[in-house]
Amino acid sequence: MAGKSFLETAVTVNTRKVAEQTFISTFRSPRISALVEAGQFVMASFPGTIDPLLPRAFSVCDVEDDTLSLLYVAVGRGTRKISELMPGAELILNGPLGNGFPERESGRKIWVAVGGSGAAILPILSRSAKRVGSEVRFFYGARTMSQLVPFKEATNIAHATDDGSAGFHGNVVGLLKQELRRDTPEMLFGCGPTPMLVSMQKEFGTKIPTYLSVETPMACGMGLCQGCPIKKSDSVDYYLACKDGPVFRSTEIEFEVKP
Amino acid sequence: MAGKSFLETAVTVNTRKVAEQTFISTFRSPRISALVEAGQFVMASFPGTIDPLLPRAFSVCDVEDDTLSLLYVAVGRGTRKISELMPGAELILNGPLGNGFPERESGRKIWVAVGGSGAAILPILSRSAKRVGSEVRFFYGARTMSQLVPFKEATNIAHATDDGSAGFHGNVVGLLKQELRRDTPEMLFGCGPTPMLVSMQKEFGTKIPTYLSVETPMACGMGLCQGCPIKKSDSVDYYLACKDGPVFRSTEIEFEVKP
Amino acid sequence: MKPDVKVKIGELELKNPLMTASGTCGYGDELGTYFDVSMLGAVVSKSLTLKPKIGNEPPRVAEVACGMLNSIGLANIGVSRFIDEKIPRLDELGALVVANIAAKRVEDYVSLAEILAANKSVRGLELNLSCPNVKEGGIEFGTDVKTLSSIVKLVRKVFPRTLIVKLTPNVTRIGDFAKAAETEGADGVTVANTYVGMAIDINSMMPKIHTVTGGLSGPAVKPLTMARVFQVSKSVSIPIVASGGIFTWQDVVEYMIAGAAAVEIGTALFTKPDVPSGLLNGIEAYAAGRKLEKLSDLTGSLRFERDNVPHMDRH
Amino acid sequence: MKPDVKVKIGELELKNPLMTASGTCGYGDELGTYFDVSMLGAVVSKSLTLKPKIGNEPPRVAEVACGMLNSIGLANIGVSRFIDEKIPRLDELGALVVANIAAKRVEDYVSLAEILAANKSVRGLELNLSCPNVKEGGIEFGTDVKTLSSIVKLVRKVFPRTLIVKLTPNVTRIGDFAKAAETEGADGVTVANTYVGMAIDINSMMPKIHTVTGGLSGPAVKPLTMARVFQVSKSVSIPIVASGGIFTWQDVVEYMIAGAAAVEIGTALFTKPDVPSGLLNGIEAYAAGRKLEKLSDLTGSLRFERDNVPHMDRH
Ligand SMILES: Cc1cc2nc3c(=O)[nH]c(=O)nc-3n(C[C@H](O)[C@H](O)[C@H](O)COP(=O)(O)OP(=O)(O)OC[C@H]3O[C@@H](n4cnc5c(N)ncnc54)[C@H](O)[C@@H]3O)c2cc1C
Ligand SMILES: Cc1cc2nc3c(=O)[nH]c(=O)nc-3n(C[C@H](O)[C@H](O)[C@H](O)COP(=O)(O)OP(=O)(O)OC[C@H]3O[C@@H](n4cnc5c(N)ncnc54)[C@H](O)[C@@H]3O)c2cc1C
Ligand SMILES: Cc1cc2nc3c(=O)[nH]c(=O)nc-3n(C[C@H](O)[C@H](O)[C@H](O)COP(=O)(O)O)c2cc1C
Ligand SMILES: Cc1cc2nc3c(=O)[nH]c(=O)nc-3n(C[C@H](O)[C@H](O)[C@H](O)COP(=O)(O)O)c2cc1C
Ligand code: FES
Ligand code: FES
Repeated sequence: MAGKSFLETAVTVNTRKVAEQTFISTFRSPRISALVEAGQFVMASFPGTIDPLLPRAFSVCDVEDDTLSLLYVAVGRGTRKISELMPGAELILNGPLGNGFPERESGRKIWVAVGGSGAAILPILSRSAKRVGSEVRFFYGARTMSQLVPFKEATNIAHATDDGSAGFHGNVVGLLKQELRRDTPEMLFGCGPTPMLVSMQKEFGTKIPTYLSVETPMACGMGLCQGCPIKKSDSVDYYLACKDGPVFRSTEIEFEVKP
Repeated sequence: MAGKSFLETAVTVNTRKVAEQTFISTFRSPRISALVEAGQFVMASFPGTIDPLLPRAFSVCDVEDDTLSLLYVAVGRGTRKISELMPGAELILNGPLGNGFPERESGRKIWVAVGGSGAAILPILSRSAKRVGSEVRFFYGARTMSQLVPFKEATNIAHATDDGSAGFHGNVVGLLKQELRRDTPEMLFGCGPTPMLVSMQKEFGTKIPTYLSVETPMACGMGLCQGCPIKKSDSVDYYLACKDGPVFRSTEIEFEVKP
Repeated sequence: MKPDVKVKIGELELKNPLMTASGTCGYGDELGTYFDVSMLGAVVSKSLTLKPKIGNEPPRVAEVACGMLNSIGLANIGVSRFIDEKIPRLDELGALVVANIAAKRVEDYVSLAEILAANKSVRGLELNLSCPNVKEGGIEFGTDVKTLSSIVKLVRKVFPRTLIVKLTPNVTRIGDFAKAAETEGADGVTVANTYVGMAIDINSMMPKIHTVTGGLSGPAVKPLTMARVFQVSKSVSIPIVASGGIFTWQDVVEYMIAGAAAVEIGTALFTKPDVPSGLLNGIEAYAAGRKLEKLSDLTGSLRFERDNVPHMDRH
Repeated sequence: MKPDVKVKIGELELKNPLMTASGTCGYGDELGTYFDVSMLGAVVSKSLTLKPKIGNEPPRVAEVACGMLNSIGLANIGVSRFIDEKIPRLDELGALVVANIAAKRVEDYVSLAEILAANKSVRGLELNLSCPNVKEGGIEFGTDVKTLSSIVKLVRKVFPRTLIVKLTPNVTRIGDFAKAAETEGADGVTVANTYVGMAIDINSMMPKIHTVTGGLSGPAVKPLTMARVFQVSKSVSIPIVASGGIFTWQDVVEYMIAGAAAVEIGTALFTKPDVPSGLLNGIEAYAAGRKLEKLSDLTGSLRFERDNVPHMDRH
């Protein structure tokens, strides 16, 4: 169950380009920072304009004191605009929203696969794992090396690139399959593009307790609009990705793959 | 007849706050700067957004080398947004548009009344008067002193404020009336809020050759939309403020005053 | 002095003209996280159906210029669970509840109205007629004056409290529909539901909404709904609830001047769920600045000349 | 390889699908300042009437969210001056001319069509039916199927070249109107004119447009017109010209996928009068990227399932 959320006028601290088209922006946002957990997200909107109109969903990438950061790929009107915010500029954040990854206990062995902008969850997961003392390994995939964000604080990251320019030559699921021949985690987390999640569900879903952070179009992010259905696996019904997710146990959901 | 116009991506050089809510922004805009005459205007729009959607009309305030400046009162979405442009930011300018004030010849005695954002034409008129050697006096009205822009280059400015905080106590038409008891110009120019123009037309229109720069809502500024009618005085027909104006001989037009 | 901001629709008195729009505030309780929903004139529920409905396949929402398209397909928990689970919660929060209902058969509208009439916490009913009529081959109930009349007449018989008919804007002359609702005894009309719209992803060449077309809402529709509120205000004398693109307090004032007695806030909640409290401050300050004793004096106060409006008679 | 971007409407071949929209480009010649108008598929004139018209009192235009309202009142120089002064100028510029006509009486549409038929430079005619019909008490011609049919039938008799009927979107089922135009021999339909809208200045409490309501155009209407283009494409087989909120080349592609053969650019010209040349580059690159031989293969290429569309039969 999601807890308390706030609507907060966050103030831009800085923005860094961290990879091709990819940015990390930090915002002063004391109330949300104080509560957010790994896998939860915020809805970000711009004060004083209606272009773009709807808020955008972003997983919280990291938290430090009263600031939080977002990692995003500047692909559309919203993300490009965030990347241009000057220090001091305001952004409206609604959060923390949704349910994060399951509680991690000391000593638990967790593997985390991320791809593309899904890498956003890497720093916050790494930080919380250190705190609770669980043992985490990251598997991080991208199309090519220039799209990989170099995370300095986090350790234990294995890379995969489609073109073989860094790390494993192939996608992150291929890399995971290779590693699983040697070892098995207690839990597997996934965050990235839907095809990657579909493939993780198919390959590992029934074998390892797997938790996936799903992405759907979202208009509100907080259960108001019913715009973000995700099929339940056990009945003809939907979850709401924003309220019941975005993290689901892989066995709970079905991806409706378009032909 | 309006001459050649250009659509030019101008680059912000700087923005200065010059009075209460009032700004002067300078843009590098070589093609328009090279051609613009006093009383002509540009239509300004923002690249990459549809908020606001339509271009905004601004009289050119001054020209120097390949730059031009605009003076504006930041009242709405468009003007506020211009006031926030950082040096280097782009603004799309369409111009020069419309017909400026009549040619000034050496030695001609011209009085110019401006009010509010109509003060925009003061620097460019002052500069061109110096060039052709005509003798110009300015009468500059505002509600209160803090709204008066201090123009350093231009000389010969008499002020009027509604509250008497600077110069003549009363409006600019009152000041003109007082001065007209002592002297008479060959031509009278007016640029400012419509009520001021209406009053100038009534008081001086038939006595002195008077030219008024009118303001109407404009969607295009270049004769495409027929959105900017201004009543002809001698027939049941309209001029277009953007193409046939914005400067009209006062006897040519009728103001349709709302009850 | 603070102006009186109360509004009456039928027998129902709202403490102010601000309501939430159906389908944009869940069942009203979710908003409690962001502000005290008892400050609202009313909370309007998601459209309720007799049985729970799972709704349409995704994608259900898409952004467009100054607006959004949706095709939720009436996903809702059904009228029983609403009464059992949500009403007690809304009572607890101090919200004034208006239930919005939808159906594919005339009989179902009546059954829903009966069920909700029995619950005293339901202070008003709003009929959503923008639903495909199964008997008439899928034409919306709200696009046929006769069907609208017959539903309103039947529901009116079984629901004794405030009855509001929500009109679809996708018709040639909305005034005729408002008039029909008034004639059959509705206490008010909501103007208007969403507009049929569509958007395509040019990369996949597929519609951005699973059902191909969806309903357009947001600031883009405000001028359209403004004209309809004005037109309806010339057709009926029952109160009008305006719904379409309200984001700022100025929008509320504009709708009231055009003829609205109250307003519903929809899409704006998605960006700023606490927007209603800010709007109330804004309209109170505006009314105070104008020295209005009653905010309701704004309703229909447009200064215009009848002769200027083309074919005014048709409105 | 560059794709073939030619488009045919009736006998008329356009070099590409980009046209200007009536009333947003003066008489076409003004645009010559900004780009070579001979690059356009066609230039569509301001609506011409038999006698010159001075148009409505100001204010005639107002900005709204992602759009504008206008009520120009058909201000134009009249058909004679158009032929005498503008046609020669447009010929000189190498523009392909489509004349748009409007009238308040059926007979006047016919007279206008006859006059323009006599001038070979007028390659096509577009009928603007969004005008008040004086005989029918001011109801728009375009909101009554029978009136539309009779005008198209009469004009068809006297105008032998390409005849396009511009539909008003302010009707419940636009497909019926398109079908009627096709039946009476129109070569194409333009979808759609502006939407009835309204805005109020809350300080003066007066409408922002002198005629109270005005026509909404711009990006705000794009999703609405997109749905209508799609609906009309399911009703007729003559070419559809899309008009509504086209600002980018993506918008052109989107309309073509929805079912349009050609498009008209309107409000966008006010901000960027040279926008058509940029759009042409964009759509050519898109078509090349998709390895399309003919751009026209895009028309109606939407990937959708009929069953997903609610009451598809009604379209
Ligand atoms: C729970 C959740 C967490 C997310 N976390 C991140 C993150 O940490 N970093 C990041 O870069 N992106 C993240 N996304 C995706 C992000 O919301 C979209 O990439 C972003 O909305 C694109 O915005 P835009 O304005 O740049 O693109 P635009 O193309 O302008 O967006 C237009 C519309 O499409 C929708 N949309 C477009 N792409 C997506 C997408 N992939 N998923 C959902 N909606 C989309 C948007 O909601 C918007 O309404 C997340 C999405 C969800 C649902
Ligand atoms: C020929 C001409 C020259 C002008 N020169 C200047 C100048 O040098 N400095 C300056 O500050 N202003 C000038 N104006 C007025 C200027 O165009 C408006 O003040 C400006 O558009 C307000 O823009 P906004 O976005 O801040 O206000 P908004 O209120 O957001 O504007 C909304 C809409 O209203 C219209 N509008 C609002 N106020 C006016 C107005 N007073 N006149 C015309 N349209 C209006 C705009 O065109 C816009 O479409 C001029 C107007 C014209 C016609
Ligand atoms: C996501 C969404 C769901 C909606 N669901 C309903 C509904 O169930 N019943 C209804 O009568 N209206 C529904 N509407 C329409 C709204 O109540 C409102 O009338 C419309 O969105 C216009 O207002 P707005 O522009 O403020 O959103 C819905 C609108 C949206 C955006
Ligand atoms: C200022 C203005 C004037 C217009 N005048 C006419 C007209 O005279 N005849 C006509 O058929 N359509 C007229 N239209 C409608 C446009 O041709 C076009 O169909 C409509 O604006 C939608 O396209 P857009 O959103 O690209 O502007 C006018 C539109 C505007 C904005
Ligand atoms: S995004 Fe609105 S309910 Fe999930
Ligand atoms: S502003 Fe468009 S014609 Fe003058």
